[in-house]
Amino acid sequence: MTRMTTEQALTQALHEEMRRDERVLLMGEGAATKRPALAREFGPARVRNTPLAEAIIAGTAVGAAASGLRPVIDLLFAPCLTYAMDALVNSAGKLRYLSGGLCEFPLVTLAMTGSGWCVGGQHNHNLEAMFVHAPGLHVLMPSTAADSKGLLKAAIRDENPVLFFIDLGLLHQEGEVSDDPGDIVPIGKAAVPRHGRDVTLVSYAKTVPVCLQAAAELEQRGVSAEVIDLRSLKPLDTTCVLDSIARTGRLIIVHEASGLCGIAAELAALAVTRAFDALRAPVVRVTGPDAPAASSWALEQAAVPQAQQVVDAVLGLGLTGGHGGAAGEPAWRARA
Amino acid sequence: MTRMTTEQALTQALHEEMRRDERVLLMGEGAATKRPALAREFGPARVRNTPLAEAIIAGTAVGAAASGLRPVIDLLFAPCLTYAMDALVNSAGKLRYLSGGLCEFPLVTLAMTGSGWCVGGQHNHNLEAMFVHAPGLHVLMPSTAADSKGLLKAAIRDENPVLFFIDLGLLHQEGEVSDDPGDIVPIGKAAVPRHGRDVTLVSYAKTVPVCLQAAAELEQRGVSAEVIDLRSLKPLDTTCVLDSIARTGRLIIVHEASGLCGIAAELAALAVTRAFDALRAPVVRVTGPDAPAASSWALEQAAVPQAQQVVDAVLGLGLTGGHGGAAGEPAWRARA
Amino acid sequence: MTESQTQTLLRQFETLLLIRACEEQLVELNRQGAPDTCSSIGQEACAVGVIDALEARDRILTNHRSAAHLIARGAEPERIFAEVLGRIDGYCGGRSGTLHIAARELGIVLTSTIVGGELSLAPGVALAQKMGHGDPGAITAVFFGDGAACEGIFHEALNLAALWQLPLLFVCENNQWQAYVHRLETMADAAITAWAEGHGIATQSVDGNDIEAVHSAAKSAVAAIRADGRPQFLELRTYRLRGHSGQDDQAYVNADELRYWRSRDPLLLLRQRLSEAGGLDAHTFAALQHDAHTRIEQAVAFAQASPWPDAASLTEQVYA
Amino acid sequence: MTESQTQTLLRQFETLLLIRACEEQLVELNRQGAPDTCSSIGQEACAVGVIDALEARDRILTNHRSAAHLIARGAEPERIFAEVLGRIDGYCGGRSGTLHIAARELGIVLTSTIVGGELSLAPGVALAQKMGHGDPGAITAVFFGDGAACEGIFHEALNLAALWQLPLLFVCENNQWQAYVHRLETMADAAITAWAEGHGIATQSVDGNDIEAVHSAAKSAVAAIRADGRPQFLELRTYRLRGHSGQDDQAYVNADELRYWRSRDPLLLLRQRLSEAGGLDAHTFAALQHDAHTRIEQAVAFAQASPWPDAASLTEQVYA
Ligand SMILES: Cc1ncc(C[n+]2csc(CCOP(=O)(O)OP(=O)(O)O)c2C)c(N)n1
Ligand SMILES: Cc1ncc(C[n+]2csc(CCOP(=O)(O)OP(=O)(O)O)c2C)c(N)n1
Ligand SMILES: [Mg+2]
Ligand SMILES: [Mg+2]
Repeated sequence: MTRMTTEQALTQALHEEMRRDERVLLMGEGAATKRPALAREFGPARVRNTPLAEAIIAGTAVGAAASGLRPVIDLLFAPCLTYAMDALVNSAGKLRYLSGGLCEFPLVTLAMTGSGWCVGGQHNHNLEAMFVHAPGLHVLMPSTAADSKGLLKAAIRDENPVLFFIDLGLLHQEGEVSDDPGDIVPIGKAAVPRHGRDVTLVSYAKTVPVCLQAAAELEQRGVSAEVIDLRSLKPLDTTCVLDSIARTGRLIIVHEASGLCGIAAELAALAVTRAFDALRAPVVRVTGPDAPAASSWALEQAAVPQAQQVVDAVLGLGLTGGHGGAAGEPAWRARA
Repeated sequence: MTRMTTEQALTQALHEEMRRDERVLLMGEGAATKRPALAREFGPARVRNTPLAEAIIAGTAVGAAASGLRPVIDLLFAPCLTYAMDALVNSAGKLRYLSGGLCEFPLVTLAMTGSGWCVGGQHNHNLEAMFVHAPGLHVLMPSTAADSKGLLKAAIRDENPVLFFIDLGLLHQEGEVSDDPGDIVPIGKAAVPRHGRDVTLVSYAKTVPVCLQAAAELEQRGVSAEVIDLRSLKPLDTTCVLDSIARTGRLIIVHEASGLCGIAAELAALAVTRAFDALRAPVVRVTGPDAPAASSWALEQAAVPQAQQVVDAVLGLGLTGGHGGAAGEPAWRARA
Repeated sequence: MTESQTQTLLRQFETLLLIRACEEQLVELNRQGAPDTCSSIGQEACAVGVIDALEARDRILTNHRSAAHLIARGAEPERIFAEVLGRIDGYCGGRSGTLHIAARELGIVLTSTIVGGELSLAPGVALAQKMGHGDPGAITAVFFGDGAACEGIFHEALNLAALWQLPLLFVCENNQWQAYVHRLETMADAAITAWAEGHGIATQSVDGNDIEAVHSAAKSAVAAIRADGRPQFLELRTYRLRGHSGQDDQAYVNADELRYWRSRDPLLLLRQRLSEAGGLDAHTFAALQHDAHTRIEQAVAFAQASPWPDAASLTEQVYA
Repeated sequence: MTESQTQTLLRQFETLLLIRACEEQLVELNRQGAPDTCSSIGQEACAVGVIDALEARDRILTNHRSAAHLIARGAEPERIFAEVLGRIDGYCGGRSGTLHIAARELGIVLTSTIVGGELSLAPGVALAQKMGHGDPGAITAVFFGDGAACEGIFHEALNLAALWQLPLLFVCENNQWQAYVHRLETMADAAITAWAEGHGIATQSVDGNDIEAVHSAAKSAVAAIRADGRPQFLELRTYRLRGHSGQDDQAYVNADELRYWRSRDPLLLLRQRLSEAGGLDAHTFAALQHDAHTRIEQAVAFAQASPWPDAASLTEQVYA
């Protein structure tokens, strides 16, 4: 194990997979400039700076993936994916199915998003749910350096098109990361960084540490919270979540993205369609608002779920009898 | 009232609004060719055929909307919206907020989608939930000719950017439509085409008639089903849905789009977060699969919710004691 | 004309007849209730002229108006009809229907019906070839319309292909129409080649209804790509003789323009050429046409007998 | 040089100094922890030369690298700094931050930081003008980078503007860099004007570091648009003297290239020009520079004293 940042872990994953499989190539605006060690080792044919043209980067990756290569593309920021939607949604997501299974699209699309840098709504938009809603794609969004490495490696080895979202706020956080090039983190398996009995907190990316902090505080107040880190948003590890709900009877979903038709909606739906009898309290969504990300630090922080809100939401379920109703959700959340 | 198809009702709405307000203009690939009466009356400056370039059609509409015009754009098919996502999601949806409220974007985007024509997944993709998830946009998808006219008129008068989805399968269905140019259907209000006591069926577009048919069959079996036609997916009429759940205690959501992070997920979440105590049974989603739309008639029909499935889902709640568990959902639906 | 030239043209003429018969039958089936199709009637010489200049190792991408490309590449009409009718024996098991038919066994590797989608995918196919995947020396040809040239992805694809020196043949079938909009409502007359030339790509613009002109332009473009690995651009000026799709009555089309292009029907032109060269008498013509129609009738019968896909397969092959 | 020319240049020089002081202060604030900004250091002459050729009735769209455009148009540095620092007195109440600042009161009507976003929006602004909204005879100017010219939307915007004869001035600040990629890694050298010319749009390419050249090209382009209502295209060849944003150390930049362009710093060039014409002695220069810095210090103090937006306003103004 080596201690490194998420950014370093991702680069290491690319390094190892490009060594292992010469069909892997990396393309993007600045892909070669920003990862010079990769560019040196694998040369300009496999590590390509591209023109600033997301649609053709993505389309080219899809065409190449169907033709023997295994591209990884870096589209920089999640809102830039709007330029690449045809290639990702209509081609990568659909043409395997529509052709009757004639081709596969082993490709990975990297994009950063999330608060912490005050970049505002055109560089920070947690729109991962759009790709969960679209068919044919896998969607990953890890919370630790280790998972970032292990999941990126798994994504590169996967035969499906994978959207890999990198939380900007976690990019420079450090963690212990496996040195074994053979280690991967399987796609579709959630992690349970904390076990508990009374309530299930489900989250991913930046808000996983928020949930862990909330769980620690809740412990002080006699509440035992389980924390699930989804890591993979599609496929979703519904078994893990349902098992936990079966034990705790209470579900709170926490994420930075809007809850409206988001992952929180999906998990709340999962609970009420498939674990109805186990539920002992209303499900609560603690999510970002139905608003673009404002740049101002003050507003950015107000938009991101904080540990105290999670604690309040849990206590609002009446677990220690202290709170009632929709406590823990600020007023604007009531509408979502 | 006059009997006409949805297609005719939409054209009539355009006609009336363009007469009422000379700032309204219509642009799109074939907009003038396909609506020759409009082109004749309002001339080539206000009814514009465009190059085949959705991104600039949408961007131009956004720029024009911020500058005194009220554009309606016809982007033909919902999957073509993938080319226009930057203009719609990043510009129309965000720039009002990010500029601190300096501008408004009164514009309407028309797009057709839905099964019935065997066109397959690149012309038929019910991706309306993506725009519900994105901030700053309104999303409409009516089920009748009357609502199509009334809502399109309301959308043209609205100061927000509106996505207006037209269900291909309803395009040539007829209904009674108001002749009064002053009549509109307010955005954000659901309709309740059938009242009932035992279960709430919530739907929109093509599956509203499916639910009405199911409700009629259920009545034969002694079950009283309420049918809600959302019409407006954003803003959602949560009051209407919650009121109904408070009375029936049972919720089934039916739509053709995938349920995963879809409208069905949002409504199930609404129920379990805000009507938990009223719920007397699991919520059920009867939706399209997590798959592209196949072209073959056989597969297209298999993907679209049918009345019998809705009936089975209701009976599966144990309302008449006949069924148990997840009846009414075919095997592939279990995963959604 | 040499004997071998006549033989080549005769063979090509047979293919044109087969495509025409196929398209006419698809229109007729649609009239009877089968799904809508976009016919390439009037554009057959583009498909045959270009595809005859390619080799089996080459790869092809096409779009919604693909029947001519498929048949020119040797696709079985049986499986095309089965696909359009949504049956299990179609090239894509009925999943595609008419709009996105791919036939990898024929090297028609990807088809997108999002206008411009084929242009987004093509550089990647050529990149894989350049990087050693597929047969050595192989190239990629992408067919698209004048409408697709208005999409921004056209510009992006041209730039990338030129910059990365991809073995890619751009084939624009400029049929003067973009669904219900005339091309000249969307661009200047010589715009398409001007745009391609702005990217420094070698460009030819030829009469797309003259199969010899198409074929020779395509051959020289293909040879150039094989020689220097750089992209080439071909504009084929042709005409969509029928409506955009299905039963579109072309009410919006200028009658003189239509009359002019009808007189330049590529089948008519090639038939005249062959007749003048003594390679095709009326009797042979009638026989060839009869063969084409017979083949298409068999294809329809095959397709109509083909089973529907099983509803239980609905969610198969979404994921790998 | 006439006295009035000298006066014009002197006034422009003051603006260049103010922009430079502003940008340097933004870099310094970022070093101390304030949000990242994309500085226009090295490109100031483009902004001032073009915007001085516009009138108050005209409309402007810009992008992520907007401070120079804002100041050239008369924006208050106080409100720029407040915006970058996320404060309530910023042009957008802190919502935008540095990346999407619009200032409608100045005619800077829309700003998109999605590269190419400004190009997608500009034709609509010009269309509204053409259709009688806004002041008669007004035109629209859109600023964008060489990177934006690689996006497909560039092609779509050029085509629409040419086809619909929109009163739109395209201003490409070709600063040789697209974030961390050199322009020549993405296109041929003369590509940008070639692309614009492919659309039949009248094009000028001038030295963007020579404010007189920029100004006179812009004036003639603006006059042409007002005369015939058709779009014009201006390529300004310039250089991004600092990194892409914030503390980017430019380690990837060729040292000779950087040295060359530093010697062509637009402030240096204009200072020399004015000195030679006898319009600027060392004393005056020092005084002007002092004024600029004082103004910027005041602006920073103002911004830092400005309150944070209220968290309760978080979801206001999402919908109209
Ligand atoms: C992005 C997109 N916009 C619109 C459509 C609907 N559509 C299908 S074909 C077509 C016309 C395309 O014109 P062109 O590219 O010239 O090809 P042609 O049909 O003439 O062969 C249109 C508008 C689509 N499929 N994709
Ligand atoms: C569509 C899109 N892709 C990527 C980015 C990230 N990004 C911001 S500025 C920039 C470089 C833009 O280059 P250019 O257009 O030449 O403008 P310059 O920064 O040189 O002024 C990039 C890649 C973005 N904002 N939008
Ligand atoms: Mg065409
Ligand atoms: Mg640049």
